[in-house]
Amino acid sequence: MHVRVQEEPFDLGTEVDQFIRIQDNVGAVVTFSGVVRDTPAQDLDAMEIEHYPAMAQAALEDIATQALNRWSLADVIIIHRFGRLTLREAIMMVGTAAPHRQDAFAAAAFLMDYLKSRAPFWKKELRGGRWEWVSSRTEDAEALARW
Amino acid sequence: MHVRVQEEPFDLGTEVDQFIRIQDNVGAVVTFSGVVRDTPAQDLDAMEIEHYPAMAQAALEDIATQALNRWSLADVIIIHRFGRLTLREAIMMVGTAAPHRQDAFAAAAFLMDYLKSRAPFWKKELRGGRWEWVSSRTEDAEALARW
Amino acid sequence: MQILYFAWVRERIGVPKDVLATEANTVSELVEELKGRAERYQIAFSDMSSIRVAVDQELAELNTPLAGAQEVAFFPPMTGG
Amino acid sequence: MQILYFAWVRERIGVPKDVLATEANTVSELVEELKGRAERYQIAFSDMSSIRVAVDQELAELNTPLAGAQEVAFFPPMTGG
Repeated sequence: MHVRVQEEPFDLGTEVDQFIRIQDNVGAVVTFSGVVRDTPAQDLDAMEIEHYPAMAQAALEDIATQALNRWSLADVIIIHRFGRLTLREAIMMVGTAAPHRQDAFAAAAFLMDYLKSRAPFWKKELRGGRWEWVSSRTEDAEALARW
Repeated sequence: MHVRVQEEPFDLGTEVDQFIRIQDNVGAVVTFSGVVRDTPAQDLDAMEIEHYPAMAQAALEDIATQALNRWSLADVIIIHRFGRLTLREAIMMVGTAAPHRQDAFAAAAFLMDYLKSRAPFWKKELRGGRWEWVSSRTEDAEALARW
Repeated sequence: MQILYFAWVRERIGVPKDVLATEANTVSELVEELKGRAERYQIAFSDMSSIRVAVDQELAELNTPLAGAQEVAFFPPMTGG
Repeated sequence: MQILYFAWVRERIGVPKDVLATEANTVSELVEELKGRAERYQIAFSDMSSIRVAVDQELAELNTPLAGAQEVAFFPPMTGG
């Protein structure tokens, strides 16, 4: 299990590559990456992610452990950034490695649903010179119900 | 849409990186990679993938088009190898880029289910000096029913 | 006890944390106590359905007991990922 | 018409392809015709539930008509991905 909460940008390709390289005997690897995208009005200048430092790492490790207990997985990686991000930068990634694809897919979707509603990070967007907190989506909270 | 059927190995990290880089405005990228894994008896020496050259590219493009029509996706990539592969090498990958994660996840799982049962590739394993065709799994054919 | 605030809860209250001695038995009682401190707390906690809470870095509920707790954090619904 | 064979179907029949003029109206009729050619065809096509077919590079069924078809391929269930 690899969990990192960091301010520095990370290179998705490098992380995916390394994650696969350290696996011993898996048939399937699924990765998800969340990327800063523009607003419909195309006025996004920056994103700032606030986090709860004392809780964030432990919360992500707990979510990863739940996934490892629930599916037949060889490994899990979660990287989540905080601080200032610009358009197209990777916000976070999760990766799951498993003998079979169904486990890898289900665990990655589970990790994302949990991360969205249970990991202590808050996004703020700078749009046309004004900072605004991103609202949580009702569907994200509801997505947990399926697990 | 990017579809490649090739004999040469490909570097998963590089492909994932490039796929993300060419996207304009997506929030979510999901990738799946299938990797050659050992048999339970740990006697796998090599894998050989036979394909139907005149059909393979078109079949993958058709599956990618179905995914693009069905979900709100910005882009799809499919790479599938044929020929001789060794342990831990990437057999194939799919990638989906979308504004929202649910579309990216569902489309990637759909692509894999279709690829497994509808793309003209056949795997053969060299185990302890003997070549054996990999049997299709009933669950793979059944997996199509959910779409 | 340390009380931490994040995101717009922190902005409305105006400070990232308070340190206080409290006899509140539950998160709910603590919220009531905080609301008595100043109007900005009342505003921040006016709609508790939009507030989430963690006790000692674990997600908790309004009726979670505070016995032995060192740190309580209040924040909006999370928007990570 | 070109008839292609892949994977163990190719191995059992012993050649990767046949070129023949046929009056078969459907895939099924073509299979019966092929089975008449030699025992190895009979063996390869003995259990049609484990055979898949494509007509002009599109997945097809046993009752798919062959009118105008240029290429028919027979192979086991696919194991890509």
